[in-house]
Amino acid sequence: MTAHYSALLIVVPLVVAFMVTIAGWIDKRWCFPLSAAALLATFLASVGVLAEVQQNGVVEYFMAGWEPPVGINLRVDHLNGIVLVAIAAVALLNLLGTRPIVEKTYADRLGAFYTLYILLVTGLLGITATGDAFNLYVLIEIAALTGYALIGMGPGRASLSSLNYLFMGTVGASLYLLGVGYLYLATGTLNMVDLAARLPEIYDSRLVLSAFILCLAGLCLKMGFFPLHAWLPNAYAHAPSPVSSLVAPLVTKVMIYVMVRVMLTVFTPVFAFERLQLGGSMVWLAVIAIVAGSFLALSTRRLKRMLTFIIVAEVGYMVGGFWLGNRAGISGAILHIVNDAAMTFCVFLAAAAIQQRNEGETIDDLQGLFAKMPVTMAVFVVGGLSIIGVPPTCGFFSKWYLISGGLAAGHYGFVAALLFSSLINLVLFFRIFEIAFFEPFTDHHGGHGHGGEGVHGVAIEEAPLQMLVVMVTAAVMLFALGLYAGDIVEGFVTHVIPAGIL
Amino acid sequence: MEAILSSFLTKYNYWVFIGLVMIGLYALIAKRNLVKKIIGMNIAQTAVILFYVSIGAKQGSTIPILDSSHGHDAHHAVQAIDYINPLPHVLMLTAIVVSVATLGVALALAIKVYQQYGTLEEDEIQAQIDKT
Amino acid sequence: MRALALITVLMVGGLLFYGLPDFPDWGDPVSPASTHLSPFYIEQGAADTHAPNVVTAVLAYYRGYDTMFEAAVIFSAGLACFFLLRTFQQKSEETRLYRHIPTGVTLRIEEGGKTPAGSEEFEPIDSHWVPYDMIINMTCRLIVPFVQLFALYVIAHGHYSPGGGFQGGVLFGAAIILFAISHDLRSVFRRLQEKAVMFLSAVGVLIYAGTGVVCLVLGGNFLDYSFLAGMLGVDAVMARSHGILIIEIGVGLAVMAVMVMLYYNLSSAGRHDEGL
Amino acid sequence: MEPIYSFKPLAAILVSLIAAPFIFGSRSPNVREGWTFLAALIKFALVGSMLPAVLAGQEFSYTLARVLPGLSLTLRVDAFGMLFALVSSSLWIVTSAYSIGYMRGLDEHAQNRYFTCFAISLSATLGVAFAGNLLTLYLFYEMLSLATYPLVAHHQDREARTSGRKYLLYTVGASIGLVLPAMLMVYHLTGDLAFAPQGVLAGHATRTTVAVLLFMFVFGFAKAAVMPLHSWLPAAMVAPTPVSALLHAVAVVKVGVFSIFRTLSGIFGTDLLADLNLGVWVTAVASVTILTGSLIALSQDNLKRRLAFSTIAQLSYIVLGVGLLSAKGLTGGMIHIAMHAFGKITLFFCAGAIFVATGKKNISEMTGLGRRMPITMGAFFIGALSVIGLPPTGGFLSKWYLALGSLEANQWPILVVLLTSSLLNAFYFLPVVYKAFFCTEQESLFTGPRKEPPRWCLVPPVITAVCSVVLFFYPQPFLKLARMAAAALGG
Repeated sequence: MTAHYSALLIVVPLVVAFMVTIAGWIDKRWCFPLSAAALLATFLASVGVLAEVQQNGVVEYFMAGWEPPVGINLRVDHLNGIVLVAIAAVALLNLLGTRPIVEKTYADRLGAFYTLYILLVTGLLGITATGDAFNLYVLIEIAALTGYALIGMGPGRASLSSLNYLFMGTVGASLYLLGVGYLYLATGTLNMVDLAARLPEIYDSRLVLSAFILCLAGLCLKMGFFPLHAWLPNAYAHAPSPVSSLVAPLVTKVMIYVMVRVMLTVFTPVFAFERLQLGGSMVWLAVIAIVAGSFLALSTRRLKRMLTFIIVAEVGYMVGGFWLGNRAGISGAILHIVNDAAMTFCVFLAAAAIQQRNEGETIDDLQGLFAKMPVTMAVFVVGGLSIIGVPPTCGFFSKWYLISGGLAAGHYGFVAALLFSSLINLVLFFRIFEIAFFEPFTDHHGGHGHGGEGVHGVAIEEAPLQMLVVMVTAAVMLFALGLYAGDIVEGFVTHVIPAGIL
Repeated sequence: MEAILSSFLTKYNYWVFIGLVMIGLYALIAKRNLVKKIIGMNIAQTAVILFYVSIGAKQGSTIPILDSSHGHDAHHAVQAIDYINPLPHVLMLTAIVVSVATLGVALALAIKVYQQYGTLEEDEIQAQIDKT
Repeated sequence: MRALALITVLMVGGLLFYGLPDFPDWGDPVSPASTHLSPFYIEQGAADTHAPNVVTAVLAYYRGYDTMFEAAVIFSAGLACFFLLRTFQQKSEETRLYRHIPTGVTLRIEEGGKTPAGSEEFEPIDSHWVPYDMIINMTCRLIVPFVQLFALYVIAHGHYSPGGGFQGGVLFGAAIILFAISHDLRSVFRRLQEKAVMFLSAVGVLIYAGTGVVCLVLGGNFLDYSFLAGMLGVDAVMARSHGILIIEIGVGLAVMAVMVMLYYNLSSAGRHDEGL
Repeated sequence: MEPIYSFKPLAAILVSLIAAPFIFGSRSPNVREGWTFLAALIKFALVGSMLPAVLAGQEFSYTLARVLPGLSLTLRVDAFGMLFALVSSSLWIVTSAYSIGYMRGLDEHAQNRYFTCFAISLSATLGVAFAGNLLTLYLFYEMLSLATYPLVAHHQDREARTSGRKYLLYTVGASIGLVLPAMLMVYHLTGDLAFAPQGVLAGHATRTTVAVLLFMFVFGFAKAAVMPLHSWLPAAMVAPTPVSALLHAVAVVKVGVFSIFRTLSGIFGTDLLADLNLGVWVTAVASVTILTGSLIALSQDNLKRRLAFSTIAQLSYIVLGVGLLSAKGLTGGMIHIAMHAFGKITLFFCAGAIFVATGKKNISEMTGLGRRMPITMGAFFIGALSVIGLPPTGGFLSKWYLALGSLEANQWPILVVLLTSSLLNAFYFLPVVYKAFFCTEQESLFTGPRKEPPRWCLVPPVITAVCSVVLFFYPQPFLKLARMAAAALGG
């Protein structure tokens, strides 16, 4: 069975998704255990694949037994190996953690919710594992469609935001599809490796250049790269909490992975970095994205909205890091895909727990939350510190690589933008901590009212235990990812970067 | 001029597809009515389908369903040149399904928006949002 | 907004036109697309699968993985519509409307009024005016079985002629929708419940994915139908042919069910009353 | 000599970190303080147990995790780190005792949080002391900033919030904005961040680059309160006095100067700085801070604020020590960490004790206080002597060495700065003592019998005051450690 791990990690959730639908009509109690079992199996399979990749290098799986370019293949190397594990882990944890909210909110359509949830995860896993450019498109659409549905079920403006997301997402996917079509027109193949082999002869063709730009534009739209981010904050901020803690960490990150994959595997660095010399301008765009994202985050007082703008900035980190085109920058971008997934998950899950407890959604509603929900807030603090980039949380180490990449490339604008955004994040998060910690504040010295035991002054109203356990796990992961950053980079990321890149 | 003209004559399918993409995109962005936007989106998607199907065309070939029907008498070899490229058709079957699915979800969301705001005009929806 | 739209459109159009000079001519038989991969499919397809329709062979076999997700996409769309729109709340009982079936007269009963006796002759309706036209009604009743039959033919004959699960499924679904349009949703519900539709859609895709899993269990790669040979008692090529048929049936089921589900939810905005 | 690979440094750091959740979860004050004392004593014992080996020239090291290729989180105990660790861990015990008196005396709120953050801060301080490379140092440095933030903002009123913000903005802002890029630049240039006796930067960078990096580090470690990044320190005085005492006289600010010291000696190397003639710039910056700080201190009426500005000035002595680049100067700078710590903590303890006993914060309200609280004011006097640098207190030794260092480096202006500053110190401290003791009955604002503060508040300053005197006669092991460290740096 080990040979089939890479297929299983997609097939198992897919098959179970349909079973969950059926279970939803027979007995709703089966939906959650089935889903959890499927995602657990997926997670184990992804770890298995990663272990195999680590041992034997690239793992290939030929669907229907046909080798590419005739058939579709799954191709897992070190790059998507770690992304797969990250997706599976976040999806599983989120499923476990948000169960109390989901069962309360979607009691009447539990089967549909979990089916869509698993299909979304399947789509993301499939995007990551596939070696076929067109198959990628189909899976992008799976992930997107289920995402629109899940986001559209949120309160307030969710349906409108989701519809706008649908428009933008469809345009992005269509642009990507056009790009693939141009490539197919030019080469006659759809397999990534085969494309890479057939492209160099026709690098000078206008077809290849337009295909490149179409793919890049489509992916930038899908990942919410400034200024194509307009759909992102609304969609993620208005999404129901259990969904936003799934899509916010994963969807944009997977799209960035796709960009890295397409640039490294299909077009190869020779074309992307050397022939086009696009790097400089892309990095400057990323600088603008980072700065703009940070300012936008400062300008809002809604918690989830602020977090989504941070994602806009973080997308800038990764795109910029990748387009620096040197070893440190690309390592940083790839490392940040994983790290950002973990830390975004952490803060969004904490935000979900907070919003579930108190109805408000602006940061001013968080008064006194440290006393009310100490564990949740502790997790939120860890996530925040990681986003700020305080060692030894993982956010620091990817930032480290990104900045050294910027220094190595002599791109001081990018370095400055990263530092600037760290400082803004510091302000953003401590603004929240301050409110949650100190308000309602009293103008007294000595605090005679509290009788010395402030901690027990307010009744603790924590999130459900299940959520807490998951949140704490996520927070611990942030430290683990940080402390093992060196091993992750040496063990996986360095194998991804072609030898030609210094 | 002549070059453009000959380009048009030899590649008019592609010209049409680009035109359709542009029309669809324009509607998607400029129109303020959600259903019109959805229609624009669909036009753009259909244009992509036209593009792919055009790739598959081969002059002097027929549809890719083999003549020697029941396949058993394989003694007369199949000539690839006789049949058009099946792959784009396969891909477009997928793309058609995707566009139908997207359309379905888009309509469902539009209905939800209509239930919520009582209108499908973006300006009016925006006015309602600003009011609250 | 218009200016932005124009700029975007021109940029995209310009980009698309930029590549145009390097396009091969339309219908060029020696373009890369026609020479690299497609000859293999055309020359090998029938020999590998016993399906002279190369599109079917590629769709359901060589690129069957894509097609499986295609089915999953359509399934998600149906489910998404259900998820987004379906409302389970009971309608308020203030005013009720009934139609006298033999005459088509509509009864309006205010709050507290009594339900008409002899419910065989009355049926509950949802809006004041319900189109009810005997000619359309009967015509559609007559057409529907033929459409369904044709749909089955399209599914089954996908190996030999244009057709297959998607096309057949859509036709079958269209037949049901036609019935729903000519009558009303309630009459369809009596014949095909929402629950059944959901089951069918899930089962359809499950047949597809399950076939793949069976191949996997039997020692092959996912969706490699040739490993079904032992189970079906035929040779590898024939097994592929059968495999394609099985998954076409699955796809047909799923597409049919999803089409109906989309109609159910979109036409009644999720309330599952009479619909349009 | 190969360092001894030992778990002890990590254990010493972890002790208080492990104790933190227990302290936070304690249901009664006694249990909480029991944990605090236990952690403090174990910590001190662990540090102390490494002392003999370090005095014998050994080093301890421990590698936690390899976080980046070629770069790990490494702990390393050498003479200088030992010196700092010894000072902070020993003073934590005293401060813990004092905290109990102060916090209970004022019936403060959220004491669990207070003691927890205190414990975490101490972990971070030791982490900085034992850091084997710049990355590790940076890690603990940030940890310290974050752990002390709730302490600074302890009172949760508007003033505390503003100060807390200022504190964070200065310390974390500067470290992210200046230290982080500088550190990355060093890594980029050399591929190494380990503290080496003669630095790692030599031969890797031009003079301009070195100069820019130097200033990024000196100002980036804003905890050292080198002007103009000093104003967080007086603001942070809104914190409860034990916090000001331990953190803003010992741990936090000393971490700042320690970091500068370490970076300048371990990353740049004294030779490099001497060759490029950059030491003089450091001394210049330090001198300006010394003189300005002292002058501002003169004008402050709030006792704690006066102490804060005095601290700002005194910290720059240490920076000055490294800027002199001579063995004597380095030694002087290092032992000043210890001497100033004992002196200044005594002063803060006394200020707190006065506040607890009388509620007075301003110097103008303290006339005649010596009669009411002779022991407290006596301790204050000794502390003041030490900070001024007069015998028979430890402060004299460090100033002596600094003066010798400036002579050794042929920097006469520095000597002048030192003397002027001492004079200014005397001007702002001695009148306080004088007015407290020697005033007429009419002038005295306090009548009634002697009334010392509670015992928990009284004993700690007496102990530290006695220590200050003892250190003059018997400055070991600090002097020995400082000499060893200076010799290792080969200045």
